[in-house]
Amino acid sequence: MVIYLLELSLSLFVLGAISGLVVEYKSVMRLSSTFATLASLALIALIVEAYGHLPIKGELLGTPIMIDGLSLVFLAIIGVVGLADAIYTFNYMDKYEKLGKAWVFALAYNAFLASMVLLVTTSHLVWFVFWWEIMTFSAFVLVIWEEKDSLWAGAQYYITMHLTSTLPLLLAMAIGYSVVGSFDGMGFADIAAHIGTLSPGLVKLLYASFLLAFMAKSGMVPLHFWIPSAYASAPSNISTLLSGVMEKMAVYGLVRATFDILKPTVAFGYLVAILGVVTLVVGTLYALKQTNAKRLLAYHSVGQMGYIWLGVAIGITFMKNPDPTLAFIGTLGLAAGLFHALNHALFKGSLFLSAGAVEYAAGTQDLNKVSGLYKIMPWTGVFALLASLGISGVPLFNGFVSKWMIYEAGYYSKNFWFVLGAILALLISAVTLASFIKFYNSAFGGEPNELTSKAKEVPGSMLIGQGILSILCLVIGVFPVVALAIVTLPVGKGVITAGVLGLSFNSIYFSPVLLAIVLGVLFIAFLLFLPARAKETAKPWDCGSTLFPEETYRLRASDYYRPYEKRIGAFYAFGDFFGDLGTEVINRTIAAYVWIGKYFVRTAEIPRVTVENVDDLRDGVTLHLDDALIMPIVRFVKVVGIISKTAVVLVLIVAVAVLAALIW
Amino acid sequence: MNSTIFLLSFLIPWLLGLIEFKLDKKKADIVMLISALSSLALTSYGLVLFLGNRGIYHLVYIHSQGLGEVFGFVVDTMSVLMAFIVSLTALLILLYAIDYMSSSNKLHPVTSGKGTFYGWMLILEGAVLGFVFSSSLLSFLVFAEVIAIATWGVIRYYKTPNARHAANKAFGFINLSMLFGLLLVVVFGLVKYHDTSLYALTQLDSHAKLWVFLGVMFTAITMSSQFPLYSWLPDSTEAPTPASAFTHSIGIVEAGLFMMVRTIQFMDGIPKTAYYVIAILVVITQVMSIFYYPLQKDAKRLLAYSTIAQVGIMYVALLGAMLGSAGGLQASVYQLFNHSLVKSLAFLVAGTFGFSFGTFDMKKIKGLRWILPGAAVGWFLALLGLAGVPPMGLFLSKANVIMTGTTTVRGAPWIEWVPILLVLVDATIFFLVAVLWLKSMLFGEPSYEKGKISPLMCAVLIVLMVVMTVSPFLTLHLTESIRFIGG
Amino acid sequence: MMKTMSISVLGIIVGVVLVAILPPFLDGIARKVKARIQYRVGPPILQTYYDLQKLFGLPSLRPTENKWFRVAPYLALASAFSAAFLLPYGKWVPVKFSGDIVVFFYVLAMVSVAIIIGAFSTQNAHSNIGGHREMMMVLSVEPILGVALGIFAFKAGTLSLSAIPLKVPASFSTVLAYLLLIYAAYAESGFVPFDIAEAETEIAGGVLVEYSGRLLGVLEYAILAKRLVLLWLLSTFLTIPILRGIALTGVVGGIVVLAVQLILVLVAYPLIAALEATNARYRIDQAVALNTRIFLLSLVVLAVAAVGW
Amino acid sequence: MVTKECLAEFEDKFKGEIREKKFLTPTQILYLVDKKDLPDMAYYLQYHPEFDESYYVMGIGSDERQLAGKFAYAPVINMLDGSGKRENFYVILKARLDKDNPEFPSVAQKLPAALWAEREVRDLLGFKPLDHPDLRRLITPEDWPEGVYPLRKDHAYNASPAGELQDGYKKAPEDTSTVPIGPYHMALDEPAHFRLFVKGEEIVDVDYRGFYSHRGIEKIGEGRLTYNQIFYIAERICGICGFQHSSAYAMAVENIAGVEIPARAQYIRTILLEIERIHSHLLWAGVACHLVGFDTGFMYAWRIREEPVMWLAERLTGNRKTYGMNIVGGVRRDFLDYRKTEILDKMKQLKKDVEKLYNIAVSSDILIKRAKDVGVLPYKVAKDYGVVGPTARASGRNIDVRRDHKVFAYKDVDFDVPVYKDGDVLARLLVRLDEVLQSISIIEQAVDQMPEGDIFTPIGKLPPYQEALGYTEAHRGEVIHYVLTGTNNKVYRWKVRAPTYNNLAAVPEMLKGYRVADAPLIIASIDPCYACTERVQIVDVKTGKVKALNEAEFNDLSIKASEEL
Repeated sequence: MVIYLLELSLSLFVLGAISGLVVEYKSVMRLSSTFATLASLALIALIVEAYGHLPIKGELLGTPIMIDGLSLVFLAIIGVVGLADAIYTFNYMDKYEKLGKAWVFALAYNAFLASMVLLVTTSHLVWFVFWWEIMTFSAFVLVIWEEKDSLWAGAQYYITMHLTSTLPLLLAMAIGYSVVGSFDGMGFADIAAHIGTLSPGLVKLLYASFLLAFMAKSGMVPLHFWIPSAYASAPSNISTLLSGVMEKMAVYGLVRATFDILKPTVAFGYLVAILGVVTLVVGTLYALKQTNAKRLLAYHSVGQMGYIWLGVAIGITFMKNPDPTLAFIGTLGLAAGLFHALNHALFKGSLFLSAGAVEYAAGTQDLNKVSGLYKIMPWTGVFALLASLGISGVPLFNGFVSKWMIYEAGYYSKNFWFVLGAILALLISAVTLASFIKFYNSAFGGEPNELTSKAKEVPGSMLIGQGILSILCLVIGVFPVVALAIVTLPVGKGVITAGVLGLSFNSIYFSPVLLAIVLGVLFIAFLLFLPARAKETAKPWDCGSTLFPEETYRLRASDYYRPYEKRIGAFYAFGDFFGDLGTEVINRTIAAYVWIGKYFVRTAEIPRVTVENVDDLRDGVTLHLDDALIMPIVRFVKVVGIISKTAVVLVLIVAVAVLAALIW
Repeated sequence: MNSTIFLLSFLIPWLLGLIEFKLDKKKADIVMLISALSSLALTSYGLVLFLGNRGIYHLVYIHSQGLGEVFGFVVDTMSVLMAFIVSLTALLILLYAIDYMSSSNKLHPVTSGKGTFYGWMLILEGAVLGFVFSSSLLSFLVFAEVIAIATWGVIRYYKTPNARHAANKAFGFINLSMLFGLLLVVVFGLVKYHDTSLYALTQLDSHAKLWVFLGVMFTAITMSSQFPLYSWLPDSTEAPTPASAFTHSIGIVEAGLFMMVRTIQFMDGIPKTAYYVIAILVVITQVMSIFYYPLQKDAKRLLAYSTIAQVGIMYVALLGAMLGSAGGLQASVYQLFNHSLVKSLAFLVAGTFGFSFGTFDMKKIKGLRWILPGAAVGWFLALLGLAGVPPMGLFLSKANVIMTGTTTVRGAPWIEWVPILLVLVDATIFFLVAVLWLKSMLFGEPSYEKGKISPLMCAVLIVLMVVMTVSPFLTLHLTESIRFIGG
Repeated sequence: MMKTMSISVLGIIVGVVLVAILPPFLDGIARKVKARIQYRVGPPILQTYYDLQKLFGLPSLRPTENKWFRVAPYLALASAFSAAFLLPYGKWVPVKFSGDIVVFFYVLAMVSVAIIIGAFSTQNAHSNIGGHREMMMVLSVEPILGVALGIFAFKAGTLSLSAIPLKVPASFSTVLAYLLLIYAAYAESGFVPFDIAEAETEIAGGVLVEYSGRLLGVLEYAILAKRLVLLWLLSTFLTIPILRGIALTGVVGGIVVLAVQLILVLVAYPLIAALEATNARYRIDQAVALNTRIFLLSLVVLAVAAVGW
Repeated sequence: MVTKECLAEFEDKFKGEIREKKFLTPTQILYLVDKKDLPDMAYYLQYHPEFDESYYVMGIGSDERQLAGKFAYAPVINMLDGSGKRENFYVILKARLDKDNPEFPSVAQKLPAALWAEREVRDLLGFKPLDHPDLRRLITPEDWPEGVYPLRKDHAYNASPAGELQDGYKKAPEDTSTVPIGPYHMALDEPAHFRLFVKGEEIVDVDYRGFYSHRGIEKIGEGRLTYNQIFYIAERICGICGFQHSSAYAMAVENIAGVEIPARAQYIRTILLEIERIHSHLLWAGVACHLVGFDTGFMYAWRIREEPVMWLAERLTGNRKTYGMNIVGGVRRDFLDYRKTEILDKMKQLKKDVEKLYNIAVSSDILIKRAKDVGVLPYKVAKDYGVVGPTARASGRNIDVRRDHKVFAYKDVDFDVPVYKDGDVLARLLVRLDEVLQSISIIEQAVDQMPEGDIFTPIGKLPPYQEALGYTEAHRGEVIHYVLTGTNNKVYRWKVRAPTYNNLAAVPEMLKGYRVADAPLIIASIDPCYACTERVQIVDVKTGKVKALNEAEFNDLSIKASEEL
């Protein structure tokens, strides 16, 4: 039944993919997103169906399939975000009608989703890598969609992925193959069974390969540089999938590889934790500076992935610890990490959709230029607010619960470095809050300006897309059991107990419902007891000045938190230094190449005198090594031939004679 | 196993090909179609028959006391599949050529002489088909010579000075390599053993094995345009694009590798020295092509260097085979199949640039997706496919090469890892170059008026795209049955 | 494992009464103390009640249609009360779900969040500047709080609000953790020199500038309540370790503890007022710099705690 | 004399342009010059290498059409010798302007100090400063009609024309937010409007608009009041430095009359001036504390201002403020002898209190942090803008009218002029606190040395059409009054230049680069007194009505106020 649902879902994706045959732009978009919606619904049905019958093994298109708890967590992410995103896409892509190529979208979009479904359900390393690459590839096609800024961003993304994700995975695959020796034996379990025969060096290489590949995909510092421009320039529904879903595949990979192929070791756990903490700090602090809505969200994606990695790292470090308390901390950390992955998919997905809605309505992503959208786009505003509160980790929203679990796991580990990690996570949570206050208020606060007063609320389908995710943020925040039921599957039951009223682990108990009730009752009581009689409208107080330019009477996005940013300026300088270093290394490499390349090209024939870049070299005639050896002889023969044709005949006769003599 | 089918499959093109020299225009098209179609029909029928009746069949047609096995067939998975792909690719390329070799071609308008082109092409096809079934070094030599001549014929087809020079160079290089390689080996074999059959290779003593192997290798790598005699291939892009497509995807270049595979397949226990010689040459080739990729602005020349590298990857796989891993053979052949389809697509798409815009200069082409959408998609898939991006088959075959490579070098000195890692590096560099070219060529303000290609050409491209995407999954398991035969 | 939560009716009553009545009273005391320090007679002790009464009786102006503007004060007040309900009053905790201190601080931080969002909802640079200053204060105080919690996690092995004072051992690092907590609470409360977000003479009241009438009353009340809640937390943390023996024994013990808590608060507030009176306001960058320095110092304390002192 | 050489040099340099030279007093030289070289002359004098503390004091515009058939524009330069070797003096460069087309080359293009003065003469008299860099409206309100010039003699004092509202504000620079400070703001004691263009909290640029409380004082004084009646208004120009204004006015008239007032009167004026200075500085210190949230300092400063200082003023004059002591030729009331000890006691007490205040203020290191390196006004800018008083002295300008021009009894007492080089708010704070201590010492000396004798020299009729300057060093800097007598003991032109007028123009320069949080403190650091600055016209901004008090109304109001007391 479950496999059947998987097949159903995939066939729907295939139908969506080939709906491009319809040709007419809008119909294609409608059709393909409808199929994607249905397919996502099938996925959700699959989760319901599979729940309680895990693990499920089977075969699909000749590839082995295994759905276990871990797969289910990520299937849930794909299903829910995919559903919302597909509904949103229904109208959103109208924005790009001028570009045509609807069939490409249908193909790539559905392939993207389908590849991720297969990625988390396959139990075979080669197929894992195969789907991984399909995912990367279709994402690339979707990222470069608007064909302007996105081209460079997409190229950067794709090249980075190839270097830092594809290559290591191929290497990992090769090492895996070298222990099992057959294509069919590349199942995760098989490799795990044989891993003992590898030399320690190769095992380390295997860890490193997996780590690098997943770092790149989830944008861990220092491999995060591609994220902001890629997410910002992709269409927003795609950014949602990239940030909400694709990044999570790296988490899936990390957990899968660490627990099911390799062994979770303490050293590896520390490494992952350090990466996580560095990333959450760097990503979020850079996000604080952004004034472009989608770049801001993109940097937050980097930061939030740091949280997830920190959680997973706690799992890797402690889960196999003989001390049951610490083992429990590990379990908690892993569950928290996965939980946060799910939550991040929800709120970041919603936020990207909201940013897309703002762009759709106001035509810009620049937060400095928009204001007062609460008046024009009330629903988008509400959804953006819910998601912002979610990502900021405000109680009663989903982000709080998972972040809190990460803090708890960190604090209770009683390990200085993990406690420090928890402290930094706590600090960064405040930074996130600051950043989203800026995001929400600069777009939706204040009064509409010239640009935004002309805008209109976005179509219903887009609102539904945003709504699904945002409301889930609130629902999970109040009833975490909804999500915990799934995210605790991979770590085993009984460690974290979640009920309708709340969740508990160890001796800790937290009931968001009760908090919601207390807060709600108080809020309503105050509202009723002291109703605001705010009838009289007035203009904001401008100290009574005349002819005051009201448009500029507010903080713009770039004005927020400047003193704080200045205070931590050294941090940014440090980060920028590494950015410059990277650029410098690339430039030097190219320069070195050009230097070598000069010897492969007849530069003298290039009309320009100086050769500064590769492009200059292309105008010259390529030199060949063998030409250099043989051409003199050929020329000699030619010259001789011109002088006397008979000479050639003579040479040939001599050659034949020599040969004949040799043979005899 | 009735091998007459295969015999016919190469004799018909030869025969009709000779007739073609006298024909032109429509008539030439029809004869060509008959020939290519019948060839494909025969090889497909043969393939179907073979799949129902697998095995390794050795048929000897001509055998003489003094010369041993002069002409015979080895019918096995490899040759049958190869024959099928050769005739399929040939048909598609020739179909494409019908419209390409016409007066509407902007770069090389062709008004007459189509028959000559078809003639050379059919002879080339026939020769390759004959080559893949060959069972002796002697017939390898003979077919290779025919291939070389036909290649010469197609390269110089436009008869420009450059084309002539390129054709002479190709012919000269190949014959040079044969003079010091295959020919020497054959002569040596005939003189010493009176037999050049592949089956006889196992019986050589190790000293002789080394020299025979090196001899065959020298010719093979020259045919495959590996270091040291490689430059004839980039130059040969002066040929009409369909001819280039054939040469690069399944023609002489692959024939060289095929011969190598056969030799290794039959020659049991190859001395390690040979391994090192070939490893060094392959490494040099890879490094070289890494340097050459970024320097190209001519679409076809870029593809030519890619061919050199891709075939190099096949040789890397063979390195594993030389150390005794059947996986290496499989990976090599699998890579060959996948590469042939992707490369023909790439060349045919590049052909449309010349056809529509009259240039192969990639710097001049911008906004392709607006002016030639079909070609844009094809070029996108082809370049990324060559770089090893799934779902295009080269991803799987490259992965295969690397995976099988590691099994043999695991525990070996690090130096043996070098060729395998170079495969990765090479793929990466090509990927970089490809992505950057795609970025500049496909998008932005168009640099030309809207281009036009004929429906037939477009259909061929689409068919190729589909076949190229589907075939790797079909051939994956078929190639797994390739094994060592000798010993 | 699963501990259910409990709701103590008595606790709710005590809590409501204290939080409802005490903040303006304490403010009155503070004003009086400040006035005495400044050679003034000062207003009557009950002046803050009168102020609030007057504000509650006045209608509010509405400078924007944004709903947040009107919702924010109530949400701030509700959050402050909710946080108050998580604290123990004597032996009674109004709403207890093993009271995690992280949750407590987050709920309390919602007061600031609500105020900030309210401040940003209007087109007024003064109010906006106030909002972003408040946020920067939260940003720089949060890590100090985080470190204090880290030390408690090390030394007491728990982060439960009610368990920390019972389990925390007397050691070098815990003393410092207490100091950090006190500092963080003081800064978080926005007393001088940290009244940067309101800074009347600079940005005309900052976050409060657009509020008037009843909404302003609610907002000021929320701010006062938040101060009380933080102070109550500190007084709890000081009282219970001292009275560990009787803290949880019977009604009498509970009442004694409650009384001590109350007395501590009553003593502490005038001290704070004196501190306020003798300080000037920091500029936001100076406050952030100071907090950063303290955070870095506190990391050393954390290391000390990790070592085991 | 060295000064003469200097003058000779000047006359030599501008030989062709100088029409006439007149010594109004031995230290006030008036040149009647051609307008062509006004900027060069002013520039030459201000940046005179030997008189290196010289500065542009004010620009007097007057409607002398009834007198000479022309308008007159007269920049005044205070020639100060920083080294103390030469005698200091004032130079008035009077240029006559065409009555139909009152153009003149702008001095402001060379001296920023003249920026406001020339905007003022443009607004009020309709002069046309050519090449002025920023000719926006300064004084007349936003809805004042173009082409109506209130200070011309043909404009009736009670005429109130209506006009269109027009935007004369600077455009906000790109990518900035605008933060208003004022007209009504906690940090301002009087209406004034600063528009801060900020990035984040950092001030990028500033626009100032003031003159919201014009009272038309000069217009009222001119031609309708007798010279003794003007005292009532002169003292009311400012609530803080009223006595300074009345003394400066008295001095101007006394200079015209050519009388030397009795020594005892000079001593009484000196003591009262210093008491006024002390109370002003204490008031300022309190405000500064308040602005940085240090209310204890605020309360303390104001308490000691009240108890020894204001109490003493009331004892000596009968009023806490607005003493009503001055009269042309001397003072009205004498100090009774027994007050002497009282004054000395209070001064002793005050000294103690001030030291305590100083400790309180400095003990709050936050206050110091807030004031240090904030609102820095470099020496050069201070000189360019002709900044005066403590603001100038905090920027290293060694200027003080009391010492430099030896007015009243200051020539007989010893005192230091505190000068700080930092130019920040802290320096201004320290200058003022130092000055309080100096004032105490001056008062003590003056009380000790006070001679016996008359307190009043009667003056009869004033000669018509004579002019002179009167000046004192007020708490905020040099107060200067220019009087041109008319007929019948009336005043033809009375020009008042309060210190804030010069200082305020430099405030935008101080604000740039600092934060919004610093703005109130920086603005306050010059101890701005908008009322003194804005004495020209009564305008109700809200309704757009303009009105000036007539003599009867004014008298009525005065009487009413006295009755209430």
